[in-house]
Amino acid sequence: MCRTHPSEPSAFITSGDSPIMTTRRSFIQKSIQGAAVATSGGMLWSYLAIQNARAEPSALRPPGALPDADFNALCIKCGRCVVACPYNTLTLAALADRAPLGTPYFEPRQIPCYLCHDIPCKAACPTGALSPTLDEVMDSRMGLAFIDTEHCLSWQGLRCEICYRVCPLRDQAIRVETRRRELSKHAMLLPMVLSEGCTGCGICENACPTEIAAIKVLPAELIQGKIGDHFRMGWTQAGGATSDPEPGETWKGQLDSAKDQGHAPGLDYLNAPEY
Amino acid sequence: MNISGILVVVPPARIEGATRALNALPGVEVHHTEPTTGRIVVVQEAETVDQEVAALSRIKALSGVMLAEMVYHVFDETPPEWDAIPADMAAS
Amino acid sequence: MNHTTTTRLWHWRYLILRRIVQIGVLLLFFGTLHWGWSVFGLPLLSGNLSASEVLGQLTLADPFATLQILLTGHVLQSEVLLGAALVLGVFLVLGGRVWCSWVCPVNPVTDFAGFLHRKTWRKNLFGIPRHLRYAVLALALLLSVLIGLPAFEWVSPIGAMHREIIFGLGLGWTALLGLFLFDWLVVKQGWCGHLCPLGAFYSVVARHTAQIRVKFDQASCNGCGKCQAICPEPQVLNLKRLARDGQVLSGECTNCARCIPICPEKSLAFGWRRNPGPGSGPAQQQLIMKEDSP
Amino acid sequence: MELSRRNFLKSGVAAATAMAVGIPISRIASVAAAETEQDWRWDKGVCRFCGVGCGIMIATQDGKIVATKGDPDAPVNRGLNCVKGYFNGKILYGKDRLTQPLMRMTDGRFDKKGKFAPVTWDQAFDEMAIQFKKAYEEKGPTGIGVIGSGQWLIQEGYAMTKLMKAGFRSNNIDPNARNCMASAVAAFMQVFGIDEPPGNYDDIEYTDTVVAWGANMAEAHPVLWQRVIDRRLGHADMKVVNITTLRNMTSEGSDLEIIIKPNTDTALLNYLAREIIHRDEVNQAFVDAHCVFCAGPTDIGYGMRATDKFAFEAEKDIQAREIEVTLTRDEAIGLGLDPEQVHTIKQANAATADRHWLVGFEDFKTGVEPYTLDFVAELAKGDAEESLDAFKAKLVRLADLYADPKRKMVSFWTMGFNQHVRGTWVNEQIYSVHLLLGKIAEPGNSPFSLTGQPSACGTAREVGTFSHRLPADMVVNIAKHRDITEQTWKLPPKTLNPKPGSHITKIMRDLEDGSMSWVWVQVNNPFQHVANANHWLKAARENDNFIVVSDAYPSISAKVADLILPVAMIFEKWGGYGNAERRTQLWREQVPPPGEARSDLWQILEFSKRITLAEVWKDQAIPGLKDEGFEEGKLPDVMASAQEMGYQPEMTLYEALFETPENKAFAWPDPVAKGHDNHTVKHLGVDWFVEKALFEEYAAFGRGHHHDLAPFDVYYQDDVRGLRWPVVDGKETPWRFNAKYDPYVKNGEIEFYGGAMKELVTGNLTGPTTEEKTKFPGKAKIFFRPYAAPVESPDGNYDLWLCTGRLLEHWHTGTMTRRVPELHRAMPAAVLDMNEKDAEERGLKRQDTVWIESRRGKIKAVIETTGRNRPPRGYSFMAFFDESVFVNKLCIDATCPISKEEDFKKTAIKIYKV
Repeated sequence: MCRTHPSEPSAFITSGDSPIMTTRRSFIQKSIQGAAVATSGGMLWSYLAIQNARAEPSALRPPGALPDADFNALCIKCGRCVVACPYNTLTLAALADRAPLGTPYFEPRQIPCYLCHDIPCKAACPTGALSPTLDEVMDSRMGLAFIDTEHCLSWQGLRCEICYRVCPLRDQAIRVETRRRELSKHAMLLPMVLSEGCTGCGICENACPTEIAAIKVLPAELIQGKIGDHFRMGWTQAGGATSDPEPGETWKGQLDSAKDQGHAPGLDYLNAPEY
Repeated sequence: MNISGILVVVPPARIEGATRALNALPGVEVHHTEPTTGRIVVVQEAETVDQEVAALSRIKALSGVMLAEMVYHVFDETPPEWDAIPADMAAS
Repeated sequence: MNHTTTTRLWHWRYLILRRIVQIGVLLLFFGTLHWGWSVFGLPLLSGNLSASEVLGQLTLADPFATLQILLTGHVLQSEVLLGAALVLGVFLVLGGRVWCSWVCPVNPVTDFAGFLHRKTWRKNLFGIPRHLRYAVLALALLLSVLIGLPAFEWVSPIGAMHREIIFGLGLGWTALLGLFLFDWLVVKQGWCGHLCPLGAFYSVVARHTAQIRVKFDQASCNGCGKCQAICPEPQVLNLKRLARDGQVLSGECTNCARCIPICPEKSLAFGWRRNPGPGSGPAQQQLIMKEDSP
Repeated sequence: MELSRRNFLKSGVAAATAMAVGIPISRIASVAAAETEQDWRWDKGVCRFCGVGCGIMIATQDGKIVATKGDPDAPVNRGLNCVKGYFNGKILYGKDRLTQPLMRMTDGRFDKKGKFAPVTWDQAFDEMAIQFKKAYEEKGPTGIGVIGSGQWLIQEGYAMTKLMKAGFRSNNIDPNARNCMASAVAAFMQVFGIDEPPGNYDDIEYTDTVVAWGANMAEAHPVLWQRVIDRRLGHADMKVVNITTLRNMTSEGSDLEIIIKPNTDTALLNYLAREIIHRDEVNQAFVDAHCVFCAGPTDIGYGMRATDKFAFEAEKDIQAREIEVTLTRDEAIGLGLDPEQVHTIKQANAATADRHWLVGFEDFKTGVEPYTLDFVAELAKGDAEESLDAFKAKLVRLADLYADPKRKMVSFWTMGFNQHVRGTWVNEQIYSVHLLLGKIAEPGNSPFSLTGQPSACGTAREVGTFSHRLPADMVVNIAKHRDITEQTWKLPPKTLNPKPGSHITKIMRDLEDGSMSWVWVQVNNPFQHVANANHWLKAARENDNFIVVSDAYPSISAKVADLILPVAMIFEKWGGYGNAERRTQLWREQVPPPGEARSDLWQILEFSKRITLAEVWKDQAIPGLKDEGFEEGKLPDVMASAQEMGYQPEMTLYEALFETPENKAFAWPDPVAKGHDNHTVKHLGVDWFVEKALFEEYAAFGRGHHHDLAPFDVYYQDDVRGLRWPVVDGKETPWRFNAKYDPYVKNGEIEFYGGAMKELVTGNLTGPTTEEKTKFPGKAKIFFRPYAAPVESPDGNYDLWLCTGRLLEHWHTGTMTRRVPELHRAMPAAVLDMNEKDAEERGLKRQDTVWIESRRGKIKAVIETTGRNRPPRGYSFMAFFDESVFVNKLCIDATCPISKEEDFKKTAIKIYKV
């Protein structure tokens, strides 16, 4: 370090041979210390980065964004997608925003994605974090809309269904189901989201007239359930029964290990002395 | 004319079917349903007290009904004047 | 010293030029985004220093960020690879850390912190070795492989700062304030001189290739030490090696040219690199690594 | 009131039950909530928007509306609302609400070319009176005009009608309802001799079939549509048919969607009539007992001006069709003419389009004979991508539904029928179909015209705010009607002007040709909604005239005005509406109007104080007046007979017409107010209840004459949620013309007792053959009307149809709903819905901004190919709510020559990229 005062010419560095590693012992000591610093520093660093990457799983990405892990790795945070968006939908996340620092995201209640047919944000992405193979914008899956039926006007019986009418993929992403209201001679027209068609553009969330939107868009994995692979709905999938998968890996693995060890499952319990 | 308020309780999952079944009964109107608890408020009209009791048993006999209790009751003496209006319209 | 404006300007010529370049680059980005600057209808410079596009045609990319992404195991489009190679090529020739003193937007901030440190504080709270940045660099690359994220890009205050400037203010300035306070009150040149893996990256890659270098005229040097006092990387001005090589060869020199106008004897000046004789290389490298540690 | 009382009782039982077991329901909830909302005052009201007439409850606190809810006891909506209705409370509180009179001024004086500046009410009325007298002195009663509204409150429409017709002796008063359901009105009058539908909304619950003809009910009548869907869900045999020119939201809930070409509805209805006859499904007993057959002239023009003096160059080719038309091949076939020959027809009956005469059943049969399945299917198929066979099958299916004697039928229609160059015809044809089958005037069998506006029936029609009408279905050109009105209004004989005045389109044309130079606009935004506005905007701003606009918000009409008067909105005044099923609903003033805004009624009355009888009841020139007992072109001086009746020349119209001793007998304050204010009374500085007095005065016209209203106070009873007129002996009339439900039926079970036009000469399809008139009291007319091509169709240059209309989120020209941020966000801008392939063909994609150009101008807008409406090839749709797009100015100002209603559905346009 600059231990000298510039006004003292005598302190001018004249030699590069300052002996640091004077002894072997000190060398080992230094190495271990260095390694410790590197490890703890590295762990802290990784923690910060990973934490940041996972901090806001609710952030909506531009159309064509790869799955989170790949997107986070590939996004170079250059903001060119943000510049390319003609509707000012996208923002680069600043600190404490809803998305990892520096990555593009959008909040549909502010400005939704209007699904430009030429996908200019995707075209601007230099790294392929926004998939270059997305050709048709209606195939993008930015998120999935879901309806808070307790606060949706239509679900209370009012004639609203604005989400349905503004949806660019009406009947593919949102449909309306009619049901009798029973309380009077009026039917209810209930909007329902179809996950297969929903792009997550958020035009519905933007248009929802309630004080806080009763239809919201979030990344699909946060809200979408899944029926177990072991069951097929016989009335919806032709030949579903024959396409059942092999028994689960866990079960198979258990069988195998039991054979290996001459040890059948449940023996521990069966042989235990207590009743 | 007897008008009674009846509380009906069904399993929440069956509330829709029960509502439909109740509405299908003559003189019975569902006024309120509470999907989370399965409680249904029903208003029933009957000419005589006997009919009223019989009607309550009919509700109790509906599939899925766990409880049907008369909570409130009024006797409405005013005779219907508006014969011109079909009876089912009056329920509108 | 002559106090006419011209001479004063002449004295600060490199500083002024650097600031013009630094601000100009930012301005090009900012103007393209906010004021729609374009040439023949093509956006002038869109994006930011991580990756950008010139006139809607030529992609440029940060080679260090690109390297990290590659290490996460992801394949990149050739466009961005070419862009990174182009940028790298330019800095390899100009002198790697030219990036730091002539382009990097953090530089004016740390320069200012260094200036304040010189004027007010002068004491470091603790010492850290200058070669720690190579460890940070190694770690950045290693972590990119391990966690599958471009490790430095995810915490970089440099990226945060120019995004903030170009795309609007968020909370990014807090990181910058941290850097500023660290450099001013804790360790002089703490970020750029000791920790920044991007600077370290350029130091390493361009140390043999940089063609523009500070030349040293031993004959006129009176050993006053002013150059070392002003230099943000004073170890590169090791008089013994200067005498031997006749130029600053260390990759850590940022070509900031602060030393040139301050030299009362005009012993320092920019010039083309002259490769030292065989045999001097290893020695020099060793020296750098042993340089000036507490 | 038994019905309502019983329902009320039941709700009470339900509430008590719920309360006993701790369930919150609407009524209980309001009691429970009263803890926190104890300072809220709830009172009943009516939704401000469409003709469905949903009841709402309004909560106020400290002079502000704090909440609204659908009225759970309102039979129309049972607590529900559409999303517009949900925001009723917010329409009052837009940021740019007008709160003081604004006049165009330069240097402190009125100047037509000046800029708007605030003025006092006195300044405003003074200038208005100066300008009125200038126009009136110079041009007489025909030189002034009023454009009113189907959104006028009953009392407002009544007061203005009285001021115009009795005071100013001018018939130039016409509501925007002219462009909403005038065709329905004309047909009601011609077919039944009385206005408004025989049925009501309850028909939905009794019918097996609902056919929507040119009615996008799902969007335009949202809550009513819920009842249609509910019936469909609950009644397995229920069928819903959507007959439309494009796929719309109503198609979603329909079993059968029939996409037709514009104007071919006339052919389709003749096909149905022909099928009914050929299948021998005519209800002969019904027809013999209750119907006669009629025909009228077919050379009636298109309601355009006979001169092209004012036409833009591009308009002239279409304009020429007003004089002479070469029939299309299809028109020739439809008229039973040889299609191989060229038929060039002078439009000789343009001025007498409503003429008609009796014909025989055989004539009728001959008339519909050319409308075979093959002919009509080929002519009417609207979707080029549908196969002819599939379309034919749909038509047969439709005929099956109508002709099935066991099936009950409700036909609903709205603007697809009414805004139509043959709007009256097509309305008459649907009645013909129902009458042939006897499917009318009983529960579940009903041809029903859905009105667009909240008080189209209650104000525009019943009050008679049209240029040819007087209250209670009377008209100005029948001496007996004028006599009755003059007696009721206590006017000297011959005060009323027997010559019908200018309808709304004609008022615009009068402004352009300079024959009218003073116009007062109330409760609507005509300069945005009427067709071909480029002409009228220029006329309003550049001609020497004075335009007053009473408005709550700065609309386009306000912008072109010379004087803007700020108005109180719906819940800021006492008033009433009458909805499409003849249900009158009144409400109290809930909150005070902001700033200096005042009710339209106050404005009418205040202005009437500035005109004296001597200025109006003198000799008046009426160009073209020709009527028995009148000197040609002249109204007589009636001042002398007036003085005999006790009037003085210096009396103001206010004193003579409004502050009558009878009216002053209605004292304010009145117990019915229950603590509610009345700013109209307050600012007039009187002690009589203006709204109640005018309501009762008006009601006197209808009582005993098929249009009875209940006493004013009855509508304010807690257990009343509107009553369907005629209300006779305290009973509503759910179905007209049917002895079971209608006390006015005196002869037999069914009697079409309407009295208008029930005496006609006889002839055949080509014209009358006798001079002798036949009376047919109590009968309805079955008209034969041929297919007529639209006046303008796409050609090589203007190659696309444009239809304009409404959508759910916004009300008409959006002056109110666009002030609600939530609705604005939901639907910020009107887009042009078009077919994707049409867009592709023009090198366009959705969201492209394009120029849309017609012969009458061009506008810029965004196109949408995946919107809520999916037009077939060659067709496009745009909503007219959006002032920044201003689409209606592209539309042709052709009208139905009988009803004078403009046709917004058939304009030829071209589009190209900006």
